[in-house]
Amino acid sequence: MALTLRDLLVQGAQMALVLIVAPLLTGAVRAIKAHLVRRQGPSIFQPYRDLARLLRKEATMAENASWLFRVAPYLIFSATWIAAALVPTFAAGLVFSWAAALLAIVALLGGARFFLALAGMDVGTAFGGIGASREVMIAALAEPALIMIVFTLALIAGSTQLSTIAEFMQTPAVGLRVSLALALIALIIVAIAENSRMPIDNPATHLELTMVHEAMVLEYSARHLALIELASSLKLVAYISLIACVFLPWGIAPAASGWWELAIGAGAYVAKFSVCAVALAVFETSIAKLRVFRAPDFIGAALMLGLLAVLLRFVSQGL
Amino acid sequence: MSWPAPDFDPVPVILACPAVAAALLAIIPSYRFSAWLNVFASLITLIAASSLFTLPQHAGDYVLIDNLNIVFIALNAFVGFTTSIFSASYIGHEIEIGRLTPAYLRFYHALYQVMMFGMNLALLANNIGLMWVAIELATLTTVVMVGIYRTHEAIEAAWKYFILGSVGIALALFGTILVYMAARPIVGEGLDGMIWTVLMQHVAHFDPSLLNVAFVFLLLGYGTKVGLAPLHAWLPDAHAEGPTPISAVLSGLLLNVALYAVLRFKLLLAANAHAIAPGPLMALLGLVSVIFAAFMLYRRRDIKRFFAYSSIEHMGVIAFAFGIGGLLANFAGLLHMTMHSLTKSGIFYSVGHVAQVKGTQKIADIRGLTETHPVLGWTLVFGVVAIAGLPPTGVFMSEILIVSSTFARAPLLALQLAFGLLIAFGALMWRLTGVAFGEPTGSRAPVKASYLPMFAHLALVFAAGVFLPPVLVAWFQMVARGLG
Amino acid sequence: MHGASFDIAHLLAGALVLVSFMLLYQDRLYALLNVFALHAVVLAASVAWQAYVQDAPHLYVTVAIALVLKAGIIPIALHNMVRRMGIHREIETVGGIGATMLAGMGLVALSMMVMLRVTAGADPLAREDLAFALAVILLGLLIMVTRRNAVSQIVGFMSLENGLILAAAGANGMPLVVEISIAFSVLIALIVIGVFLFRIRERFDTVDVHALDRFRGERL
Amino acid sequence: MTASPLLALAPPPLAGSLLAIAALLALGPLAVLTFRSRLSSGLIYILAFVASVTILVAGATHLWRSDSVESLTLALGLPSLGAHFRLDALSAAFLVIVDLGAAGACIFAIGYGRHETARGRVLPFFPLFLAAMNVVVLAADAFSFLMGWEFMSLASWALVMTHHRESENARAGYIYIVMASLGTLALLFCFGLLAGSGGGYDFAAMRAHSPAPVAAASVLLMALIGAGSKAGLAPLHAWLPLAHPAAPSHVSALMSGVMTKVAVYGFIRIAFDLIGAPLWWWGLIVLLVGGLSAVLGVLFAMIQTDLKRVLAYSTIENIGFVFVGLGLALAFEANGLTAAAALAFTAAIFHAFNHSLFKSALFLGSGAVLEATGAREMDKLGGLIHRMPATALAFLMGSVAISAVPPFNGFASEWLTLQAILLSPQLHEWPLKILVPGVGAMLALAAALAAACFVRAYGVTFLGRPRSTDAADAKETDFFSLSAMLSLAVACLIVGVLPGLVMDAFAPAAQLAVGAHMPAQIHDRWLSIVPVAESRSSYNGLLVFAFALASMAATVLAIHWFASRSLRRTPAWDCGFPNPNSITQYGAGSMAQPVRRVFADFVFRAREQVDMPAPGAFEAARFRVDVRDRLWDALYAPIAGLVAFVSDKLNYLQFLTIRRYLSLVFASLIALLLALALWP
Repeated sequence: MALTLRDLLVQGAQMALVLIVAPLLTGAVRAIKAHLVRRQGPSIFQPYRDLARLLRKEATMAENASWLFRVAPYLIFSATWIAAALVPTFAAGLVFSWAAALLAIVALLGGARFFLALAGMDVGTAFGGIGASREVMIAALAEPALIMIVFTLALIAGSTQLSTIAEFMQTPAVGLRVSLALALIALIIVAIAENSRMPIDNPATHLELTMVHEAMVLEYSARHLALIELASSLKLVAYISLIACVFLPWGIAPAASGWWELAIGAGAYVAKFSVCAVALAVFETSIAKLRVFRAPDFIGAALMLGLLAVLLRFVSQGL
Repeated sequence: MSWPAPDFDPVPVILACPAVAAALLAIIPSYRFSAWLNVFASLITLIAASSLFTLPQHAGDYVLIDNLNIVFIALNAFVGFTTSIFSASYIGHEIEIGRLTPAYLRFYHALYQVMMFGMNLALLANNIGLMWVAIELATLTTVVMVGIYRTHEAIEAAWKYFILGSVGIALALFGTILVYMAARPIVGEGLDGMIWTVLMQHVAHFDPSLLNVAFVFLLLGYGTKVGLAPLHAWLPDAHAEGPTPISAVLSGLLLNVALYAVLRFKLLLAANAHAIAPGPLMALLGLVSVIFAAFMLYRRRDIKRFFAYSSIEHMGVIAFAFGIGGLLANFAGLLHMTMHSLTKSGIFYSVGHVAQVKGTQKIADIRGLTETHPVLGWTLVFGVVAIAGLPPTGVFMSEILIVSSTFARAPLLALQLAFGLLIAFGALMWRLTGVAFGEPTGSRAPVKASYLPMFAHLALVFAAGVFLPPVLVAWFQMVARGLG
Repeated sequence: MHGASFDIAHLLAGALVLVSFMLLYQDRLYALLNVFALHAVVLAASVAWQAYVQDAPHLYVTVAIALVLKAGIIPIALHNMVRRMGIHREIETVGGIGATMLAGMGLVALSMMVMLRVTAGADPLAREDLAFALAVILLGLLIMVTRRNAVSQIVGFMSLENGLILAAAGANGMPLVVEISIAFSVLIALIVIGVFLFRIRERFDTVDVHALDRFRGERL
Repeated sequence: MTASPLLALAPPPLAGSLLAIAALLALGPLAVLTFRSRLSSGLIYILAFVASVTILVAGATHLWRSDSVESLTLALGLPSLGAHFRLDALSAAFLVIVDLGAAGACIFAIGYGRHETARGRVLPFFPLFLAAMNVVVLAADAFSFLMGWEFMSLASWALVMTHHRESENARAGYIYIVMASLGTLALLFCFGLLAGSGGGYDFAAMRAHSPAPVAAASVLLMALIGAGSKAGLAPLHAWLPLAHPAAPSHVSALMSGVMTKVAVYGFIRIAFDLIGAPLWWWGLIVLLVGGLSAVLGVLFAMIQTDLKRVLAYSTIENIGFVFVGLGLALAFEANGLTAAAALAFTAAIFHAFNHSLFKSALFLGSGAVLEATGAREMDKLGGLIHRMPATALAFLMGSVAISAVPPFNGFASEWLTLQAILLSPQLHEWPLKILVPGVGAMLALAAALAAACFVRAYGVTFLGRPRSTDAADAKETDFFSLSAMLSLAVACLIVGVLPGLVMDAFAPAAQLAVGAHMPAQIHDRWLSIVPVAESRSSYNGLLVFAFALASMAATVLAIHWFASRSLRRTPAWDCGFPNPNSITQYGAGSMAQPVRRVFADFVFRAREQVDMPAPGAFEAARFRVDVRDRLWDALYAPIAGLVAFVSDKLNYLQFLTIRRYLSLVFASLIALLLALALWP
């Protein structure tokens, strides 16, 4: 595979795209949620304004914060960004997709979380610890579930390369499969859990004892907070892209396709994106938050579903 | 060895030297001088014994020299010599602290030489009656020496030893008579019926049933001396209550001598096609001893009694190996016997000094030895590690050989043996942990120990674990082949 | 060996077994000692007969030892001891006299079974003799094991030893018989002396009455 | 490959290694003689370092040149057998693993060892321990192998007993040595079976003769018990979390990072090399045990409060990973899927290599912390990132690597293991089909929990505020210790970035073990690793690293150009209620609480007890957690109880009267006579 200008452009566009749409997604979901509860919410562009405001501000940092506390936002942001950039959004055959198959994307997100949790513990406050301990507990269940989903996909498509999977998903060879359905449900649960959405966590709350993600980032301010907020938006984008790419693969431009197909892909992506945003908002408004220690049951269900999906695949492939 | 003239016959020296020394020592009242004389006599015996290797095999009416007993005699003389050195310093210390008075010790060295004489005689004897007499002589001498402290416990131990030993004596004698009875119709009346080499020639025609009964009695009779369970009862107390040099000699030598007797009769029986196979019986007793002693080790509170049980275990291993038989197992059994003698007497040397410096034999009262007395402590650690069968020691080698050679033939037996060894290992290391490590207790006074015997023994054990000289290997293999 | 001598030897050996049973039956110390003296006498007779039959005069030494020491000195000494040390006159048994008698029967049967398997080709005298000797030895051990008094245990050991002497004397031409019997006599003497010396009143196990309550060895 | 002239000059690797081993052995006595001198420590460690590097170079040379097998027989050890030594690709690979860790530990110890209070208890045994491990790897006959193996246990036992005054350590040493002995006996039986009745105890003879199926299965089980107990496989792991932390830290690093690899080597040597063709269900057993170890190990690591014990339990997890790889390799090999077997095998050995790097780094880091603060309890630590920045950095890199975060090496090998699992639908046997996904889930769970575990370990130890004055006054450790830790940490990164190189280096070992090796990775584009085919999966650590660096740089630049650069230090916000007391932080126990709760009943049987005083009462509320190890309760405690019971019962036999003893003799006599009488 030679590097062509087109491939590089597509990859670059993808990187830029995810970065740009990330706050939009957050804003959109908030706006739709506000609308659903008959509230006049902020504009869907509010997150951009927030980010700009945060970036302008002077950063404050706890006196005993270490270098890790300062470095972590950059690490978290770049890891998440890479991960999001490697999930095909509008075009398959991303030039660097072979650098990191799906498992690596999962791991990159895991790495981001690793540093986020560490950053939460750095200042030495009770809240940071609460957030970190709960985050790692949730992740410890969500990540294996995600890996099980990856297994399912990999077994169906014969690859852990997302581009390959996406292309395969568009072929009739896929058919309707129970394991795919199970994997989809599991993936949605994982996505909810990993992005600290309802019912695991409430992204809008600072109600102290129930928060997870917000508790970890409590000490961050200004540009650091901006990076972390952006990173979590990116993560949501990555998950939605993942769901879209695997389960709604239609319209994704195949590798080495023309500009026209790319445009179709972009259009399809926007459509899928919107659908997902609406769905997420509807889901979140229609559900109550779980107690923290009920969350493992919820995520555990995803793990079980994922395992079941893999088992079905393992068994049926031998037939 | 080149220095002895070819026509020099060491046998009379081996026998006469201890006897003469015993007589001399009996009339010398000075303790110090007699200790040195004792060492000297043992050295002469050792030199004479080591020149045996140059001698051709020969068998007379009373004396036999073959490959088998040379090994035993050499080992006997060596450990007898090193123990005499140890004994000099040990007893010296006991007199210093007044635990023993010269009056008690009046005949100690004479008895020591009598015992050596008895053992050498038993090993050299070609006459099974003579062998019996010699072993009894050695046993009775040790009975007296076990009781030398004249404490209540010591006397009780000696008494127990005496009574159980006497019954053993009786059983062994009956077995000897039975062998003679079996031989009489074939080899005729008189001395011939008791000469081992003659018996060996004709044993194929002996009445097998009679031989069977004889072996049962001999096995139990001499087995009592070997300390095989369930005939072992005298052994732990005798080791624990007697002076430590005697414990060392008991474990290192007397048990071997008794085992030697059992071996001789095993050979006899094995040569008769119709008699029961003696091997399985020995292996059975050996196995029972290993497992029994292994469990017994856990509840011991007296350090010398503890190692006495370990001796039971190892005698069990050796009996097991010889019982299994075959070139490899016999070789391993011989090796194990040698290694056990060296290691166990080495351990007793250090335990003796430990008990002296700490003023107690209670395991619970001896702690952190490597801290308070590093040299003594680490020597003990090395000894226990060796006796537990860890590398790089000869015991490791022989145990591996025994287990693996058994395994090739009787896997289940090997498993049981390994089980026993593991249980014993657990006990040994547990006690070692307590004694050698942990917060130190007791006296930190420097110890006037004679390290030489310990170091010599343990160095040999170590060297054997790494490299066995081909000469020795060849010799052992020759013996092992002879043991069938 | 002709029929009559064989029968007499047989008779005497059988008598020894019978006396062993009598030893087993006793429940009084003095009676036990008396019966033991009888045991030694029967042994002496048996050995004397062997000496005569085998034409082995050295065996008369053994006879003499048996008569003088075992039938005379030792029982008398033990009598004295019992009286002087105030030992209970009754013999404590394990499992009762009846049971031990039964066990004794079993032992005799066992020794017969073991010895009669010896091929008929072997010397019949030796064979029968050995069977009886084995029975005596086993009965002696049984006495040692089932009697609690030191004195009766000594008696058991001595009767065991008598069985050995019987076997040794019956073994034609066996060397060292006399030496062995002397050695054993010394052994027994040592045991008796030991009992005196260590004031063993009741059992072999405790060498001093004052020590009954003290811990022994391991027991803490 | 072209051998450079320098390499050509070197002595043959095997002979060179043996000489170096001999030198190490000689260092033991030397240390005994000199340990009182202040210079001794440095000298011994430097010499040990030189010897380790020599062996390392020898192993690497062998691998690099793809040398043919070298053999050597010395007239030592068992007389009829001699001591056989052999250097093949497998040994060479493990020589590299062993001596890389050893070299790191030696450098660390040059500094660390200066503070050792009981030099005389460490110095003599340390080189012996190194020598023994190398002997095991090079041994080519059962006796030398077992001798090295047991000597390795012995030497490490002595090291565990260094600080013997603490009763915990003594207990740890005891359990360790007994378990080690059990393992050795199991291996002895294993070799006994392999040797067969012919009794060929050199490996060549064992290879030549393949055992019958039942015997072969027993061999495998015995090897699993023998090597597994040393490696720390559940349920034979009980000794490991006790013993590894008890030793001085550089020794802990060796035991955890290196000695467990020697155990892995032992298993590989037996199960892949000596035993012959595997059966499919062997893989099943190994997989199950491996998966179980991975999950249990990390779960217990998660709830430990002692830093070194966390690391020790985490070793169990990683060994589980390695064994899953090996189990897969066995299963693939039995199914004739050699390429897949090679993948799984490479994954296993690669993970073993990686684990030796990061676990050594982590244990050394914990040693530095222990040295600086005197505490292993995480609840006495905290905030060390300020006081010991370099140690903190090294430990962070190690934690990241062990948590399988790309681009570090832990991720590469775990990724490879998961790839191997993805190939397993090709297996034919149903039980495997059903089990493998389950094991995959276990691995995934273990990996995720490992990340959680190290967030906790690092966060509590290095971040936050100090929980004790010792932690507050800690000093950065010395130059040698730092360089050892940092080199290992950097090695983790390099290997993670260039995994292909290492995998290629291990290819000959895979060829030897499973008869195939992975396609050479070195030729792949931009040094990515492609286990099967690019369309299937690939990973490029270099690119991920470059990406991460580039995007981070871009972000930093962008932020600094466009955003405010000012920074103000203020008190912590903490939702407006900051509490200066450092115990208000989350500690080791509280960090573990969520996970503990999730797995409370199932694994830990954790009982939480809260004593809340009545309103108005003045006593403090109490919270107590009681965690039990079910395996210990189910397996070890009963055995210990049984031994105690039997010894108690038998002990009556020590106090019988003479009459009763005589009865024993009498009974034996009667029994034997009866047997004779009834003999047909």
